[in-house]
Amino acid sequence: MMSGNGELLKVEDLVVTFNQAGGQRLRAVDGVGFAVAKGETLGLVGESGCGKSSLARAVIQLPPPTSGRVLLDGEDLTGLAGEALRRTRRKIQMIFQDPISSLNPRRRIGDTVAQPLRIMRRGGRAERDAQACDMLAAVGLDPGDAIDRLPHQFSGGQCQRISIARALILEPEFLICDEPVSALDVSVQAQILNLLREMRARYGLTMLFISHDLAVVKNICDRVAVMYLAKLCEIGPSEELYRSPAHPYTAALLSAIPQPSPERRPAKIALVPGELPSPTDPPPGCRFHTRCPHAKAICKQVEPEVKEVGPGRSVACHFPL
Amino acid sequence: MSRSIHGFERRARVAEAVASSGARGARRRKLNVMLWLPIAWIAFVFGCALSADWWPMPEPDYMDFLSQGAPPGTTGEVPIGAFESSEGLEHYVFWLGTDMMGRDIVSRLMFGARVSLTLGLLAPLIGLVIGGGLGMAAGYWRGMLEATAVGVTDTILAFPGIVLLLAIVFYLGGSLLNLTLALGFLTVPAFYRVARANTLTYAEREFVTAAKAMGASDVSILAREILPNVIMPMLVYALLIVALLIVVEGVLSFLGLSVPTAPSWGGMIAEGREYLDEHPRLCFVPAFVMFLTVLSFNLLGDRLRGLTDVRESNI
Amino acid sequence: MAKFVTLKLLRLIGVVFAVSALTFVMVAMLPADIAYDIAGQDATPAQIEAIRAELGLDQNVLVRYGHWLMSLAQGDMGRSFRSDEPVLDAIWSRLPVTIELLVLSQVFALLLAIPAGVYCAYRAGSRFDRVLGSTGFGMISVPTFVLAIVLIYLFALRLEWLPATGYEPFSEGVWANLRTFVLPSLSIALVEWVPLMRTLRSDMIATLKEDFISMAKAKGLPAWRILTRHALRPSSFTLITILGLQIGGLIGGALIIETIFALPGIGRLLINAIYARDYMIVQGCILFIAVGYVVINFVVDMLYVALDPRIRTAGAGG
Amino acid sequence: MTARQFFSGVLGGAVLGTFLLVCAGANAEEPKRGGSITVGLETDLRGFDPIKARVLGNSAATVINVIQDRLFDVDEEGNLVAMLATGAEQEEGGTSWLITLRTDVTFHDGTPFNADAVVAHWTRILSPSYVGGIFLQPMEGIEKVDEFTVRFHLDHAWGPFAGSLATPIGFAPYIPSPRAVSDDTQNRHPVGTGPYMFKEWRSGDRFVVVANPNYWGDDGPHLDEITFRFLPDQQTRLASLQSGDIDVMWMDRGTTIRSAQKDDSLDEHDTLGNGSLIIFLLNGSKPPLDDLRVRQALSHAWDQTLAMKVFYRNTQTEITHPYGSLLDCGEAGYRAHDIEKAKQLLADYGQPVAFEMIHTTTPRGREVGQLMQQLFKRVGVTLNLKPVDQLQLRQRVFTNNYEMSGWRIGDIPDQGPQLFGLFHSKSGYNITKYRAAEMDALLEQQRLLTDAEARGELLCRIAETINRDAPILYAGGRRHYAFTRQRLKGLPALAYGLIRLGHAWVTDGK
Repeated sequence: MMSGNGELLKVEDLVVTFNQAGGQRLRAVDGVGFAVAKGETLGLVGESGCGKSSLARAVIQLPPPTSGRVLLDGEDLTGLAGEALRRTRRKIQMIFQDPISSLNPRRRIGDTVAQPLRIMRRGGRAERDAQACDMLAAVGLDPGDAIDRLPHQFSGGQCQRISIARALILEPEFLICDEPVSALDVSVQAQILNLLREMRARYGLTMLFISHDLAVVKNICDRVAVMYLAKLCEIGPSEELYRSPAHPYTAALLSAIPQPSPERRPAKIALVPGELPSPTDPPPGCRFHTRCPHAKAICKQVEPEVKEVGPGRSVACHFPL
Repeated sequence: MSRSIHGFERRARVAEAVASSGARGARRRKLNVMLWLPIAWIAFVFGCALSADWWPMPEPDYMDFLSQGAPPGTTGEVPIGAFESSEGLEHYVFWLGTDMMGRDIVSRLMFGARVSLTLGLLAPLIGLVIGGGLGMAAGYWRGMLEATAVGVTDTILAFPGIVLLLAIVFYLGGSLLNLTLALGFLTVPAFYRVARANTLTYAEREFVTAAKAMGASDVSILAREILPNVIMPMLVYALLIVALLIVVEGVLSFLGLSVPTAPSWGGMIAEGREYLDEHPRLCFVPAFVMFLTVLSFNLLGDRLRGLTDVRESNI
Repeated sequence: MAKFVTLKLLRLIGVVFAVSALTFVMVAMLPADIAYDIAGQDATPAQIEAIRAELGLDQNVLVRYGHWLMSLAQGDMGRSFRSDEPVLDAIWSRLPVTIELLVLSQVFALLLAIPAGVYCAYRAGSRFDRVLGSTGFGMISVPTFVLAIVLIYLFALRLEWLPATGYEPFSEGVWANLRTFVLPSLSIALVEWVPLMRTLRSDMIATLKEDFISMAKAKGLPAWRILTRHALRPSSFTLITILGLQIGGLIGGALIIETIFALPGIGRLLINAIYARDYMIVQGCILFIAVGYVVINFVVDMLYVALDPRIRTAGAGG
Repeated sequence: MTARQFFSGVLGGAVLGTFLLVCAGANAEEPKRGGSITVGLETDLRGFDPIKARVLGNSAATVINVIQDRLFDVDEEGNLVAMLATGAEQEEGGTSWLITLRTDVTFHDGTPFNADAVVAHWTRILSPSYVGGIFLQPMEGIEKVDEFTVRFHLDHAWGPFAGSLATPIGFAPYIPSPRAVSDDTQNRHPVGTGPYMFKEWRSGDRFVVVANPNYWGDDGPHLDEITFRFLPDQQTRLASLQSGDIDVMWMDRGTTIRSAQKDDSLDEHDTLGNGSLIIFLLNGSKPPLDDLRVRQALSHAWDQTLAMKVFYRNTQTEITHPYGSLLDCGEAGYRAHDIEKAKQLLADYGQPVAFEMIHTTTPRGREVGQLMQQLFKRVGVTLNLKPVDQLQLRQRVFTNNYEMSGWRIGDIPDQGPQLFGLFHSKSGYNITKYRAAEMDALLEQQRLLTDAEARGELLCRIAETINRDAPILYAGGRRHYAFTRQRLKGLPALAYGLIRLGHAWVTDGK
């Protein structure tokens, strides 16, 4: 695992559980740890339902994780409450998947964007409006036109720009993007990704970028982490991971991406057909063994440890590729 | 009492089922008339209730013993205005006649509007504030609070409201305040459910998570994020409850349990019922006024719901 | 699923329990007690005290509630303080009246709602549909007790076709029995049919857009046959749930109709018992009403679950 | 005059066995046998065991009257008529009475009627557990003399004694089967010696009796079956009568009486009774009503003539005393409606007068309250109305927690005991809290006086004292009304408001 100076966010042994009807407990995130360096963008990839979003929300303490630590600039967020938590919240912001759902349908766009300022009690109304206008302009909207309108008068892409404006108005250090483009058309996706890249450069952002799609993550992320059934399988620098995945699951995900040049295509991995196991009752041993084409006897009994296989590169597999 | 106390919850669920129906497309042409007519009638009733004191007419409880059960248009000699202050008797036309005790029906209808409107408007307000607040809290925080609230509202709903009303009227006396409080209490479960259901849908929305991520407090989220979205359906629902409560007041008067000191429409219907055979108008005039008022509130609620629905669906 | 049902049932039992406790306390708090009823107008304070002691009314409310629960557990609902009639007998003798009123009113409502709903759906947007829609809206705004008075005025006083009030049991003949129920049931039905009609209409409109209806049309089946055979059944699910809800709400609500039409049903038994502070009868009636309400709601909930299994996994909501 | 006959009858006639048997009055038609009728009653019944049911209302009296017999009956003129007794003899200056009984009577359940049955019943009646005992205070006990003779013991010679054995509107005179009483079934399955036998009681709905084939009397039963139906609303009862669903009903609302009178298919029966359907209690222990001038002013402000018109549409008569047809006391110093006098008295009092009246939540109660409020307003008195339910009203009256309230004076054969209860300062039933030595003396005297004329005079003086001191206001007397369908015959006068169906028959019978 990567460690050292300049790391902004460090997540240690994070566990998130939910109570379900009937008294069952669902472990949505099960002992995940990683770190994100200042200025770096970490991609978090996995099938839907693997616990990515739960992980992201645990990082911003919504709700706080069941156990484990989340360190931001060395400060443990999980121990914070009340005013202290509120203060540190300013430093982490989040963008959501559904651009419509993430805007209050009954609030003017101007107020929506200025909302974080109001919550942090920064400046007067006029001042906040001015800042909101600047921010709207920064994300490529016409502030004069947008400020007094309601969300339903905007397209999905525009809504996502508004969300980004709202998230960045407090000048956070860390931005979590939870599937920010998956609800958008492909053409719009590129625009938003470009905007995010631009914003990262302008504000010097550190980002956690969540997606179920490795292709989207590739271009924007410095490093990528892959999750399967509440656990991390593999983490490593983007280039390296895409070139030679160490975990069979990563390989399987990669093989599903259509590639422009056939010679760069990694070894084709065919998943064992079968249902995705239920997170409430995960399989023993390696969680992936039910679908892994390389599964051996040991995989069914012993859970693989996270091993460092290269600089900044770790994998949890008995038989890495 | 068929569509009364227990009607709240039922109506809520029935309304939900019916809301999707409605020949709205066909009716939209009539929208304006059907919106303004009820508003006009409600405004008229309001005006009557507010100005009842200032009209040149006998007090609602003044009995002209020479004109008992007089037909509409009869002229009588009555003191105009408060009895003590007036010097003598004046000629006065009983435009809608008098009841069997010689009291002017117009005057009684106008003063009766006060009871109906006060009860009809204030009681839902209580339900709206308490039930709405509770429902929002339960829908937002869930957990034990919600479980408890569901238990309590289920109990209230399974409890025949008439028993509570009787208990209150017997125990505290049937004053306007007591009745308003009691009926307000009975509307709490209905508002609770509407508020909770609406809150549930919004509490899961990402703008709420976003607000949390910005460090907004729970109270501020409830007030600034959820309330603006929940309040419109609640207000529309409240209009339906207003209509219902005007009926409930009528039922209570009918059972002799409403406000004793003031004339009320229900009371007039009940009194008139005894003379149904001879003087049907004694019963049917107040009944018609009550019907128009209930219809107006229903229409208004229905139209407003139509309007808010349109707004939602465009998003 | 079994666990879900059990939990739900347990909660409902809790509700019934809470309602009965609440009633006991509330009725005990009412000013004056049954001793004043029993003793009549010519009693002395000493006699009233004696009656109170004899009936155990001088005991603490909680003690009395405890006694009531104990005997209830043994299947004994007590006896009326007033007439010495066993509470269960009193309720059993009134129950058929209330049930007949509820059933007949819903039958009338359905008789109105189904043809109207089907036809309005078939000719959606037509003049007939619009007129019926407005009429329905008007009728739902008529208070039931006013409607009852109007019906009495028209059919009993003016036309003299039907009795204004009273009740004839089945033993007096089916027609005699039905005659006494026509006006009371209509008073309820003429209001209750509206939501039924509207629901059926909107469901039918949706069903009529389905492919199998087009198929049937293509086969050249006559319209009435398509409507009744093919479209009605799939459209009637919501109708049934709404029907259940209406009956559930009416159980405690038939009271005013029973009062106006002098029907010896549960509602009137209850209100007379409250006026007389006949606690045992009040407790018994409320228990029945609460159980009836809860059971019908349970059935409706189960119907929903049967339709939509997702509800099963939804949290504490109800 | 009738009162005199009544009293002289009791006193003079040592043996009453030869009294005329009044049946269907002067009806020339011969009664027919068979058929059935339906009777509309106002309220459901409570039961027929005097200890358990405690109070016999008008409805229950109508029913018990055909099932159980009394020792004596009273006819329209107030004469005692022998029923289960054959004679009554006064002993020891009126402090005991010897009653001889019929020997040929059995109860419906086969139990023989004899002295044991009478003693068993009256012992229960005179025990403290019977509520109605308050008006029977001078009675000490009863003993069996032989198989068909009993002796009542009294504290002192007591005028109303014989009437107490005969009154048809209380539980005491109706003799139940001792077996049914000891089996504890009497309450819900009454057994008597009357012309009709219990068949079925469906609570809240109906009560059915059938002819007693072994009835001891000559006249009746003529009908096969009588169904009593409980129809609480008077108007709907009238509608049922007009439509032929019921054959007879009792009524007291002016409106219904007037509409029934307009219906040619109905026969009217009305009888003047005594007492007062509505009186108003003015609580003498609560200011400002403790002041004589205020009470007098209120009685002048009150307008009985108007009340007659508004409440009863003149179907009732104004009264100046509670004796109705029993006694003629003339005006008895009654304070008629006079606004000027009322204002004068209030001016004397010199303070603003405001107080509260409790009334029932029924239409009648509200009407009464509102009229009273209006009339008082016209003399400058503020009356606050407080509607309460029937029981609460009783509770507040009995616990002296009221200022003014509606009440009633029952129609009974002798008003003496009732007035004693209401106005004697030491009476447990003194709900008016009226206390006057003069009244106490008059009331005690009348109790001991058995001479009819002297007693009548004394009762009139009591009425005058009531009118002078105004502890109560009258809202009319008590005329009883019943309407029947024309097929129903054989109904005697409605003495004490009771519809007596023991001898009734229908024209479409055999």
